[in-house]
Amino acid sequence: MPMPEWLRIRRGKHADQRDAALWSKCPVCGEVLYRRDLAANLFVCTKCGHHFRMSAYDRISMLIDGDFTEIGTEVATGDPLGWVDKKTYPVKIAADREKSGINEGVVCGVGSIDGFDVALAVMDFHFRGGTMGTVVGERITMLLEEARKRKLPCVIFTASGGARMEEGMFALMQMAKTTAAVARFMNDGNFFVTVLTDPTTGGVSASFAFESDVIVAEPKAMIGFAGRRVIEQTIRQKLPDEFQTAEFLLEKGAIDMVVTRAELKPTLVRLLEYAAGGRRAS
Amino acid sequence: MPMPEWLRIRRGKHADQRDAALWSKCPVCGEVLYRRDLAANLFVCTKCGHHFRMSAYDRISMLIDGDFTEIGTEVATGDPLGWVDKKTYPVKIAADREKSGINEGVVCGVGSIDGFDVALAVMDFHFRGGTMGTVVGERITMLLEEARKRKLPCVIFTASGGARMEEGMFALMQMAKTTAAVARFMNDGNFFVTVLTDPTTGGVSASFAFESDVIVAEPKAMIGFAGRRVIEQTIRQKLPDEFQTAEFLLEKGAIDMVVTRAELKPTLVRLLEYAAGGRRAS
Amino acid sequence: MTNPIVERERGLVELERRIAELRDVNVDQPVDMSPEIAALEQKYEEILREVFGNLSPWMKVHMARHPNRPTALDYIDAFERFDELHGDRHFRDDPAIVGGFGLLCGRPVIAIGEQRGRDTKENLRRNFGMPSPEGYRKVRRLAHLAARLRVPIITFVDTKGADPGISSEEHAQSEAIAMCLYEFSQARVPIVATVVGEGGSGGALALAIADHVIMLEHSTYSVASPEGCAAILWSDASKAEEAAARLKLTAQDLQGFGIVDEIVPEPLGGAHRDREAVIARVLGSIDAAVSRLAAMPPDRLLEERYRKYRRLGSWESGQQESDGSHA
Amino acid sequence: MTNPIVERERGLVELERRIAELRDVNVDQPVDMSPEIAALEQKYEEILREVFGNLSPWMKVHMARHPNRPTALDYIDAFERFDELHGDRHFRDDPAIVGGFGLLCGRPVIAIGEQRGRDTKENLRRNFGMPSPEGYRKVRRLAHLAARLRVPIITFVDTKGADPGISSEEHAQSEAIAMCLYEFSQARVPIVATVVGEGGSGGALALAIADHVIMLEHSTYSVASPEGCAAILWSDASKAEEAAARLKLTAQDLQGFGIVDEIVPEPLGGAHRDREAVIARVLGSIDAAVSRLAAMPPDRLLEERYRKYRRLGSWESGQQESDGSHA
Ligand SMILES: [Zn+2]
Ligand SMILES: [Zn+2]
Repeated sequence: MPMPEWLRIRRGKHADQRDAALWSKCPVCGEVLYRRDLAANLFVCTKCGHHFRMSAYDRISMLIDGDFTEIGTEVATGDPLGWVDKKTYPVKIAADREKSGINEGVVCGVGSIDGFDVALAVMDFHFRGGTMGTVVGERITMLLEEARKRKLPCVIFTASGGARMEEGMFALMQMAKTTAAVARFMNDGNFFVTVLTDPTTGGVSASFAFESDVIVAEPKAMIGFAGRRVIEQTIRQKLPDEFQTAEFLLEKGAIDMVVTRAELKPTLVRLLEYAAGGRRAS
Repeated sequence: MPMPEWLRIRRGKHADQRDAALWSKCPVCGEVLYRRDLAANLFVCTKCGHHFRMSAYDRISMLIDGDFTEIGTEVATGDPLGWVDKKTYPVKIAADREKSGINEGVVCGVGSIDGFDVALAVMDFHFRGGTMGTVVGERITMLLEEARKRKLPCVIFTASGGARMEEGMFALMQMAKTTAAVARFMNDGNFFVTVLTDPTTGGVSASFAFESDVIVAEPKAMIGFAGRRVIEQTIRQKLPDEFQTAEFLLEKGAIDMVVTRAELKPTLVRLLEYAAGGRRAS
Repeated sequence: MTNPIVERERGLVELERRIAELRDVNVDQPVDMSPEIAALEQKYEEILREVFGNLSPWMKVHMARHPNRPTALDYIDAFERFDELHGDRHFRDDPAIVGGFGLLCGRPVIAIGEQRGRDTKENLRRNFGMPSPEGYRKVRRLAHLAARLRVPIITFVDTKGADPGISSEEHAQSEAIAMCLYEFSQARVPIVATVVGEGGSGGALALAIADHVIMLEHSTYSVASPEGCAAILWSDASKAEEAAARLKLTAQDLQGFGIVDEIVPEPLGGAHRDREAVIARVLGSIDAAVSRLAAMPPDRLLEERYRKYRRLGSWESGQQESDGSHA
Repeated sequence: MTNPIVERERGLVELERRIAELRDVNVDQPVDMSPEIAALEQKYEEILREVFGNLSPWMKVHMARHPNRPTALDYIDAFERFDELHGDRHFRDDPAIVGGFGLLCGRPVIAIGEQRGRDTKENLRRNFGMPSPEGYRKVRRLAHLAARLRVPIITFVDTKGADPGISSEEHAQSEAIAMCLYEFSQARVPIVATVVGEGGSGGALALAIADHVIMLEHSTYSVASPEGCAAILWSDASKAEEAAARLKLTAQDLQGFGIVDEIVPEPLGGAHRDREAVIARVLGSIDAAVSRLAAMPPDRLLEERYRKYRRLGSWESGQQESDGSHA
């Protein structure tokens, strides 16, 4: 997957750093995979089909045709509670930025997927476990407002461990804020698709992830409100492996479809085509 | 319960006939009850509390303050399929009229309940098992249209064995017709209450009975879509006694409240008061 | 219970086999047997007409239930494209209901169908096409989605009726069906329903409140199954054949009543004898209806839908009103 | 786990008993012991202030969880009238949610609350006030009913959080909570939410998107329980006290943030020490808020509700925006 120029610029030095890691080990089958092969295979294990977690920019470049106009880059992480534990919250954030190569838990913007203009948000588990703080909530809200203004369909990729503790109630309030934006967006008759990737839990799961017209999930993605450990502690027994997987939720009627990463882009394009009345925007 | 003049006129000779039956036996505890005592106790067994099935006009006189203006009396039973088995359908209808003292399976009209103007429909199981044919569908639709025009709340008492076979698909279509009228009525912000009495099944259960704002049921009323015998034949086992009772449905979350007949009128009055903004109409 | 249509087909198989053999043999023979073959074929056609030409209501019930009859998915899979959506978002995905986005003649639609199994294993999985409350809630959800996105709703009706099991009653089957009726009566988009097999009771109507209702020539649509009707009225399910005749459940009867708008013809012997042609014809009829309905302003569409059902069964003093004077 | 507030109260019981005894004895005595009694009473007041006068966040967590603290139904039963409505119409009636029509200061409302048990038996029945998806679906249904009938929505928040059990996950707890948020964010009627005890996470927020949010002086409201937060961040639930302090979960903190609009004071020692006064005060505050909100046109009500949540947590370059420049 060649990296487009805009992406290379946006990632800066981190792009090089990340590419420097030459191989990855599959956490499911143990296969050692060359990173270049893995990327070429959309970060799906060539041996067992395990879907690796992807960075937001890798997702975006996998989907978006050409240019991608980011929204909300000016919104930066605050420290509303003045949080300190072993480190201050700003120090943690700085470390995560360095490590993950992105500046917050979601990347939002407008671009086109196979000719269909779309508002796209992609959460990134590598940044503080994809937790939703005010930046995530604010950027997604800005994206939904922009999509509403321009009558664009909106696609959100979720990946989240839940609300971000260090922002306390401000984090929880992002569930309310994003939902209010979703409701306005949908009330105007716009199309909303969410793609739940591993893992999608807590406050993200219990807000915009499950408010969309069509809920797609990646194979074996862990999806739920309560975390697996919390449930196991509560009921004092082990849960079966398939509990809270995408496939489990499909059977339980909670999601619309489980789609492999290879099929994901064509599926999204078809969904966008249905909602666009069968016509490409351009 | 003294019979109001309008009611005495409406029932004509049947009123006298029915009152001639001096006693009734409770089907639950076997107690023999004087009909006058039973009527005075709202047709509830004084020994075990069993709620007897009530005739439509007894219901109406139990609820309505003074006058009751019937709607749809001009709508009479047709014979769209030209049905004949042992008897013709018109002959069956005539026999049921004679026997039940009413001219079809529902009585509809406008009156007031403790000062609240209301559109009221009461089905009567004594007329062909409360089955819904075109007259039932037509009268209920007319009532809902009148209620919509006058912005009155609507209360419907259901009692039905389902759709009336002898009117074939015309009977089934009454589910569609009444539902369309319910939807228009409710879309205007009007208040709709149904009271499910024993039994409420089939096409009535699967249309207006379960489309209301508040679903009240009488104790032990049998409520369901499929009949008990049909289910037992399908699963080849006996069902527990409480299956499909009002209390069972309350636990299963299907209905809002189970209310004894003694509490029924005060409960309806309170519900009407909430919906009327706390004020009586007059 | 054996299907008498299938029985009759078995009787024809031997004749079909002989004709085929003769054709094969004829190629290698010095003597031309074409006249004999033609005679046999003519005979075969006569028998077909004799056996299938004038089906009684009871035979139509069995034709509608024929195991090889095209099912909802056979039609849906013939769309240019179909992406199935699953689940009621609350409890379960009911395999007796299939639904999702489709592209029909270039137009995006929401397609929903009641799906029987095409073999025993699939029938078990799909509960013989009898939907549970979860299935009807999926229907409602998809109809609501269609209305939100202003996309027409295309349904395929094919069920003996709603599932009559314990958990269906526990999960409020009545409410699930009622809320489908409610949603369909309000959806501000064109709705075209096609009864492709058996249309049984409220479980069928839940998908069939529509601006245009199509029936296949030999499909049936009735207030109750003939067996159920006979059991209810005469406590004798064996009188189902009589009930089938009395219920006026054929496409022809229902078109006469104004309950059904269009009948799509089937080949002699039933839709399964020329599946592709029948499917193409049905999709063509649906497309024509949708095209006409899509041109109507939503307010008028809804008003006409209301009037259509408002009219059905308006009698005064035993006389049918043809124009719904109470409307 | 013992509740330290209850522990402290136990320590006071002996003193209370002695004062009461002295008062009884005093009546029959020739020597007046009033000065001694007055001194003891003053001492008692001092101790009360000492013990309860300046509660730490962690103590407030325990005050919010106090077994005698008034629950949702204690407030709702103080309405002029209440008629409970039950069920999600699909699957179950969840006793952890109570809701129905009420009459408050002569005004019809829909009241909805998260209901803990007031003893062990009731706690088991009500799942300790932790709602299941069916409970949240009942909330959504009632909120929708209120919006249809143009009746204000009054909620009482009091939960450790949504039920974290197997069947809750199987029945799509996430969807159930999300759709409550969705419904509340759109309902075109005034919404007043009061956090009367513990407001835990998304399970609390599901009832708390409101035009006016009230908290009792010692109630708490947080993104996660202190125990949960400590487990998540430090894999050590015993650091809950530290988490309680860091999370800024007190009514006072949240009013400062603009997340909470009003604080209703409690008597020294907590709401359960003068239940009637606290309940009356809360209902008075709710009524005042509803009266104000009911006078607003629905469009403006919705716009202000949107702006209120739109503003929360809008930072640019680490700076809080006070007026939501992105709105
Ligand atoms: Zn692998
Ligand atoms: Zn009795």
